[in-house]
Amino acid sequence: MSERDEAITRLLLHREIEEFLYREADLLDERRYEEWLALLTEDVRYWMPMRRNVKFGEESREFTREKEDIAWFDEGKDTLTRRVRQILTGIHWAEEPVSRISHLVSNVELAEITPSLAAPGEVLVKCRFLVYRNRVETETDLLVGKREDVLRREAGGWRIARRKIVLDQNVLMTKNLTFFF
Amino acid sequence: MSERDEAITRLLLHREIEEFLYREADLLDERRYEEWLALLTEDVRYWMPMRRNVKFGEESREFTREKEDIAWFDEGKDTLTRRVRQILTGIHWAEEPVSRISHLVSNVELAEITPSLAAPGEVLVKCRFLVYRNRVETETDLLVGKREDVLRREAGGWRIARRKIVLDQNVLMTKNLTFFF
Amino acid sequence: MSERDEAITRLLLHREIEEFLYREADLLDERRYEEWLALLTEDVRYWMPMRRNVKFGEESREFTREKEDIAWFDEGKDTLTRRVRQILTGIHWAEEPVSRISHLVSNVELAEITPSLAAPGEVLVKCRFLVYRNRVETETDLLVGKREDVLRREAGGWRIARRKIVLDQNVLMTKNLTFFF
Amino acid sequence: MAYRSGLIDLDKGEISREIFVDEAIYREEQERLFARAWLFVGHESQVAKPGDFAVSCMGEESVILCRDRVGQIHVFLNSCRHRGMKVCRYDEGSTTVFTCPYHGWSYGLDGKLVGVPYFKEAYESRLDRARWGLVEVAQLCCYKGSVWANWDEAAPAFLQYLGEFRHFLDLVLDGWDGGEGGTEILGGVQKWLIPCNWKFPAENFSGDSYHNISHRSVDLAGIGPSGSNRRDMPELLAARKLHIALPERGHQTTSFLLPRAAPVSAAYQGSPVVADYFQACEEARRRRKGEWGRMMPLVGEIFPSTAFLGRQPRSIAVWHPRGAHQTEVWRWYLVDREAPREVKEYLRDYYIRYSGPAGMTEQDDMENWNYAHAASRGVVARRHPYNYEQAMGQEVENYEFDGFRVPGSTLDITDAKSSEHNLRNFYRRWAQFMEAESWEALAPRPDRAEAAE
Amino acid sequence: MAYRSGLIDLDKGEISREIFVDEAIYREEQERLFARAWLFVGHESQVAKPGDFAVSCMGEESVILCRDRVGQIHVFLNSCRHRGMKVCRYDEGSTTVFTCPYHGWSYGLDGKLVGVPYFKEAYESRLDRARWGLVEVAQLCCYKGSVWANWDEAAPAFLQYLGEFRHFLDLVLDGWDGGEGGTEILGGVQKWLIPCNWKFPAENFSGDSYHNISHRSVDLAGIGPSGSNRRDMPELLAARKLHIALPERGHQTTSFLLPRAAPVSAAYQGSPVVADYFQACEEARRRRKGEWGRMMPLVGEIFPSTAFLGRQPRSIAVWHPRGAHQTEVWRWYLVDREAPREVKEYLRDYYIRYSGPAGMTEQDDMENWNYAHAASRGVVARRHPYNYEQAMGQEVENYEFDGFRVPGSTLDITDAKSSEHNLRNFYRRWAQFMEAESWEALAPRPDRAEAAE
Amino acid sequence: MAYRSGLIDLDKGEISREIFVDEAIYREEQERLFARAWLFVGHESQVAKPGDFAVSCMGEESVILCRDRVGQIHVFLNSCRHRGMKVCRYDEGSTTVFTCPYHGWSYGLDGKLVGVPYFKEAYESRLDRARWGLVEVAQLCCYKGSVWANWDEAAPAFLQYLGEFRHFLDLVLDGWDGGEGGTEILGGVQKWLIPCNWKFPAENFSGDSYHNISHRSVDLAGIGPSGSNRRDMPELLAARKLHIALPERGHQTTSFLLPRAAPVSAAYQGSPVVADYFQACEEARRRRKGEWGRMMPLVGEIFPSTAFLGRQPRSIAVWHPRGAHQTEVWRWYLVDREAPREVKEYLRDYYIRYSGPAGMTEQDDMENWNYAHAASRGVVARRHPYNYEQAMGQEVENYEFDGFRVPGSTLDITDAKSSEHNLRNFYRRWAQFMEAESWEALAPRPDRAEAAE
Ligand code: FES
Ligand code: FES
Ligand code: FES
Ligand SMILES: [Fe+3]
Ligand SMILES: [Fe+3]
Ligand SMILES: [Fe+3]
Repeated sequence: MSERDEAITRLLLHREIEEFLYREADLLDERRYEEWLALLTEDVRYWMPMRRNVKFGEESREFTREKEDIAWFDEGKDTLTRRVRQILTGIHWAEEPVSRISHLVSNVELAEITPSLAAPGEVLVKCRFLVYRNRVETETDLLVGKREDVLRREAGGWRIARRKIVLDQNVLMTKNLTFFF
Repeated sequence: MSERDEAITRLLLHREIEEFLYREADLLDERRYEEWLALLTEDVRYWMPMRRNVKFGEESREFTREKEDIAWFDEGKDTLTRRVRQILTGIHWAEEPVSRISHLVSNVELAEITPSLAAPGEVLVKCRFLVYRNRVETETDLLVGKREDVLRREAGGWRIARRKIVLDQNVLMTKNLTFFF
Repeated sequence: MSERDEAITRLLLHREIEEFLYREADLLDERRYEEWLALLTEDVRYWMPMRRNVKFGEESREFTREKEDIAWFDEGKDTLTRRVRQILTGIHWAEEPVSRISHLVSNVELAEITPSLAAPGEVLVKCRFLVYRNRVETETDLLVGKREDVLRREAGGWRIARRKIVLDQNVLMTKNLTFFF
Repeated sequence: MAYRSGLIDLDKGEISREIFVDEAIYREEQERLFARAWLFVGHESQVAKPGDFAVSCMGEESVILCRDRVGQIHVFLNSCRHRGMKVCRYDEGSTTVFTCPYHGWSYGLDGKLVGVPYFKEAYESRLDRARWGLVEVAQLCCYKGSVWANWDEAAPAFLQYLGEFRHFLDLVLDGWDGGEGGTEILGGVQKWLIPCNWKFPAENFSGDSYHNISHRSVDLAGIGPSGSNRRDMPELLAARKLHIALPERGHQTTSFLLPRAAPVSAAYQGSPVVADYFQACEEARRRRKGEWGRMMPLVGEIFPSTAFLGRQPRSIAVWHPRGAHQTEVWRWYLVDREAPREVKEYLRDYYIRYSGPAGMTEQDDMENWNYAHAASRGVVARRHPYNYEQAMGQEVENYEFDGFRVPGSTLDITDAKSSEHNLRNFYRRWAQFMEAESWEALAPRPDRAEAAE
Repeated sequence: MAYRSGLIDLDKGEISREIFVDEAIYREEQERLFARAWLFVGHESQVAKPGDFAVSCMGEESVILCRDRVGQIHVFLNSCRHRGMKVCRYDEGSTTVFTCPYHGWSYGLDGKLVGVPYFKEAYESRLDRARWGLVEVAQLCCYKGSVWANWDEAAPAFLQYLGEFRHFLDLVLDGWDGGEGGTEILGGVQKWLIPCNWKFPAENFSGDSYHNISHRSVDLAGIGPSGSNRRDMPELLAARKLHIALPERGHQTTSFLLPRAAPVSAAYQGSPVVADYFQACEEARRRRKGEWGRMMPLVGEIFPSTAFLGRQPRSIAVWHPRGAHQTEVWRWYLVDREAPREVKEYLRDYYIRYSGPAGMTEQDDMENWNYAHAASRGVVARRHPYNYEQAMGQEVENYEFDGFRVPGSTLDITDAKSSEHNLRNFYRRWAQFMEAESWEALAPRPDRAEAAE
Repeated sequence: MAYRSGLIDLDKGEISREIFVDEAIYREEQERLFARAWLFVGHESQVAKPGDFAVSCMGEESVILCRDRVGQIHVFLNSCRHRGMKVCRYDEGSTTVFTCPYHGWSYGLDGKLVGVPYFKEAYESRLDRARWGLVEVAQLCCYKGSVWANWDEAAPAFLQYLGEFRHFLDLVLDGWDGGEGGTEILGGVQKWLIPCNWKFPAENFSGDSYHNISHRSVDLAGIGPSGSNRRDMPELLAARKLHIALPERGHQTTSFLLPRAAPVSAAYQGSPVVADYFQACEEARRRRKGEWGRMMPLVGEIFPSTAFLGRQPRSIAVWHPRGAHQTEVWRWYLVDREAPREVKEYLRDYYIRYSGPAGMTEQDDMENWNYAHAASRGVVARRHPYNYEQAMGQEVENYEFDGFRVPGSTLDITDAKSSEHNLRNFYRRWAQFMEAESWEALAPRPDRAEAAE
């Protein structure tokens, strides 16, 4: 395969992944939660650690540890499904009336493609996110950070197998996290 | 046409549209309003409905109706042209001194291509926007939401035939809307 | 070269540049400053002018002049290197504890390619940036604006030869600029 | 007490900046003005059917406007009596009961506390539910579709509060053809924030006939109903332009008074249908309304915080205080209920491009209010009062023109071009409210006389 | 003084909204409550080794919790004595000295001022370093791993301050099997902001047994440890549900009291390992703790701002005031130190989905606190007190059940379903703190008696 | 009154944190300091030609600096007399008149109200335009290019206010070669916000010779003009480092005093052109200025809010109060007008990397001011005063070195390394301003004597 052809293949994959992430954002922003759940693998891990202020050189202490320490989120599909179910009851007060949310996904990069670009089975995707939430009258939240997603190709197409959310906050400046990143 | 070729065609169109939207943003942010007007079809519709807080399940009441109810914007080319003319008088105090504005356009997706990818005449494009405005000393506005544009291919290239702006706000937290989305 | 082939070449270059900028953002957000420095040419110019509120029609007075007037930044590689060195001392209090920063780069456009698309040696790239900084407990800054980068192809790949940063602020609403754009 | 007499000196025509920027005075205003005066709450058509509700505001506070099972309209404080939770967080809708999401107390559409979880078990049925219903306004008045409310039972009834200003409100609420309350509102209430004290827009709509320069850019751009300039009304050339104020009430308007034999305007040439419609209405109105058919209210303010535009864009705006330095505006747009669809659309388009945050006219007003307020906050600025001398002392009682006797105190600005008569009237009343301990002292003399009889 | 008696009327069961929204009262609270009461600061395991430190808060202020060279624990105001610089800006770490980044004064782990640049040259060695060490709390108490501090040396010792409430804290800090202080905390302290006055969560955790509707959605979604509903504890069906409050102390809890012969629960069927573990602990606890093994604290509040959940998710929360209208919550999560890894993981997962800003249960609490507070700020709303009548006067002293005599004042809500007994107890104490000039007047009568002996 | 004596105790060398964080004291400062003291407004070169204007600030308020038709410089409050609108919203420009965008009143460059729409019609020509011009400062002084203003006509003239401190200002405004006012400013005034009380930077620039640790990182990075460390001035090794303060004036500086026979420095080895230039200037200055040529002001503060750096980066900074907890800094950079382009560029580059929000040196200062302020706001923190004991009582009057008699009160820190003499001087004056009802009580004794003659 010529170098150019490979570059094109890479390009097509990049676009495919980008499109997947944008459509996912649409589902969330359009409150189509069940369709969103369908994009998650059965063994999905959805993890958002907490962050500490640490001394220069002690970066290892910055994040709470996965499956060890407390986190903002550390979930599997079951809990995520229950979260969706809760919103869909229509009496989840924290989302009544529902929030107006926009997910801006940018800096999308394919960090790792396995087993190969030719036959990509899993892709590690890095991006930045900006989640804007506005509720009721003037209640407003702005959440910005990085995301690391592992997408897996399954029968139906790409699925989210893992999502690590790195929010650029220490004290969480939002009263609750009743939405997804 | 092979699947790959079609994918490439799709890719090229996507890039073409993205480029169009970015250049449009440049025109607005560089205050080249007349050039911007030239990007609008004669029959352009520029609509920004207002949003209500409604009960779960009553989403149909969320937006004010086009051509029926009051909206933030519901315009044709004539009014848009007058708005530009007003700014260009140099005595439109609300823009004197002019605002410092950046349009961040992200999550660009082609939702619909007609009549065909091979010969695209109109494209329905969805995206997210973040408009940052800063004026005078420290006056600052942040407006985030979704946009749905219908682009039409005309002699001179792509033109905006319709723009629907969905701002994620209820009470508008900006004293005035003297700029374009 | 067929029109389509050329379009594809353009596309590949665009992607290549975009990828470069995203990876650069990763280096900054991951505090890999030395690697970041390696992306700058020896003769790099890093310039961020100040902005004034001026009367309509007097746009020429809006920006402070390069190499003439005072600016927020007007640097070469030597100073940028010293800035990095300062952060790496671990006692640069303004960055102790280090800031949590995300660079969102959007609206990436190739404004100029020289000498030719076929053999690009230098590319003028325009984009929008959103820099989000969060420190200590709740200290938060949001900086939005435009960037004009000149990227030059060197042995090791693309390098930043010039960066002009246009921040959409007049009175700087951030106590210090201890990070890079 | 932060407010003190002397801040308002109407003999000299000077008013201290303190009343706009001082936070203690602002807090006093909440008690003395907004908790005692009549406030516009909304329009009956927002709650057309039993069970319909729409959230509104009175001063800083959220209220529920709703129609109960028997069709009666109510206005309640939007706060649960148990622990204060905002019981209704939707802008509008329809319901049979307001159930509080915190502990589940529920209130009927008439405000009664109808549901209390564990009423028997936990309260042993001893909670006096009659005492713990939603807080209802002391007085409510529905007038030609408009809904008004007041927290003070000692206040005079709404129509008495209006006095002769009622005629002007009629001209806003009746159809263009003079038909009794022939108006309806267009869907959607505009709500937005302005960084200035609420009295800047209030005085502006009381009849600031002086800020033409503010709107020069839109006049140049031209957005008038006939597509030419901002507003064009040829027929008014022969009319008198008046500042009409009701002393001791604080209501005032800028209106045109036509001569008996006024030509009927030929406006809206942009659209024949619209032109014909207004022409027909014009004639009908004059017939129906007789003398008052000659009166054309341009703009006006019903004390303290309700403003109207009487012509196009016909609308009602309320200035909700949001701290001394911020105001939340709500605006409702009116059209003739019976007007042809094309007319409604035509007007709607005009309203949108004229008014509100995206309105090419008001954008510049808000810019001025914003920075006039901001530049008045400093210690040195506060030493220098604003000037309200314009045409001082030129007003007359019983102004008459071509056989029409105008109520209240009038200043003819046809030749004077402008005056601050209305603004002085507004602040005179404002000062009375700030000084009066109760409505005893506030009731206008004529009314007191009336009462005495 | 902004606070005045009458705002709290417990005979009528009414409390003014002022105490939640008034900013002057808020400022008084900082002096009268947070600078005089015992506050939870952290857990010994956060500073396990000499030199370890963790930053915490007392009221509005940042403090340093650290362990000095000889292993003693200290709590210092996190502010340099020279010019106030925050000497420690890291959340945690290990050090030998705290060096101020402004001018370099450095303080030992015992707070002593050990380093002063140019001490000889510029101060001629005359600066009395002993007087200028870090400000240390007046009293400190480490109890079963938990660390408490108090700025007022006149306050009673922590255990005396707790009184008989100590038994409930024991049930939180001991292992599930009753082992003395057998708990440890999971890594990571949750910190987040809520837009409401700190007393909303404080009263909620004092034993608001009434807000079921708040959590109906999560009950429907089902996140209980056995995967069914939010919390499930079959064994409690036979138990008495009690509101237990210590008058004159302000501590209170909602707890279950099991009958002597209570079946041991068969919970956590989701995971055999976990189920077995708790079954075993259950039995051990009853053996070890005897009568108190029958007590199951669900939730409780140690006056004024420390709350705990006694079962799952077992945790301690502190409500830090951040202005009258905002609260910063810090929460620590507890598990049995000796529990098998699988149990810890199981609980951790449950804690995360239940509690905190992402907790499916607390999300709705915070929504209610937010808008209950917001809707209580206006001038009209403030005229209408909150209602705390629920089951008023139904409490008894010396409540006894199946041979167990409960301390303090108890209200059995097994049949009553709910009461506001605990809340009244909380605000009664709150009022005492606001009124008392010193601890003289605050010391509970029993303690004074004691002291007299 | 919020301020009370006792907050400043200079015998003990202690100052209460209240004066930095209390909002009522802050409001008093606006009246007592900023409305009575001399403030730096800008540089004549910003308004070189008639009609030129530049917006500036005095305290919290915006002012217009402009040059009228006859070339005279004025400073006006940037607020329309009619309704307060900010008449000039551009940072700089050139005009013949300032026209208010709200109602169109226009003011000449001399502040006179020259245009009033409908003056004849609406005001019947009765508005006393002479009384309603722009509010002009009570006193103005242009000194060697710098422009100063004062709102209080009772204040002494600027040079008298400066007293002998004038010599130090000269050294900043004259050319490096001693040429009278030989400086010009580089284009662009830096403006940025810092989250701290304005007195943190004010005391820092009064001569905080103690915060070396703050800048250790930049010293390591090395940004000095010779590329080595932050600032390097070999010739100063032989000099005396002095804290010089003018009692009763509140001005102070950290300066170097060279011996009579000081070697001329060999700095700026990085660039021959620059090195030669300074060498030449050095010699010229000593010739021209004689004894004063030996004085090298490093940093200084002219009471209350104007600071200067006397060497490189040569600049003037003003600390504008923006509430008790925020400061807006404005900074102008100076170079010799006659210097070769290469020298100007060289200095400019150095200034940019040294100063301001992107300045590698000041970044750390601002971090410290930010968190020193933040950590001083709590109720407990406020109980503990800051310490200003450093080298207390070591100052002398009439300090002399190698035949040069230094004015005011001096503390030689060459050996002491550091002192807080200047800071005490600053706060002593600050307290006088807060206490004095008028300039009567504020005029320094020497001046009063003078006046008496
Ligand atoms: S707050 Fe409404 S029921 Fe408790
Ligand atoms: S502030 Fe800590 S040493 Fe000065
Ligand atoms: S405010 Fe300036 S003219 Fe009215
Ligand atoms: Fe207007
Ligand atoms: Fe709860
Ligand atoms: Fe410094």
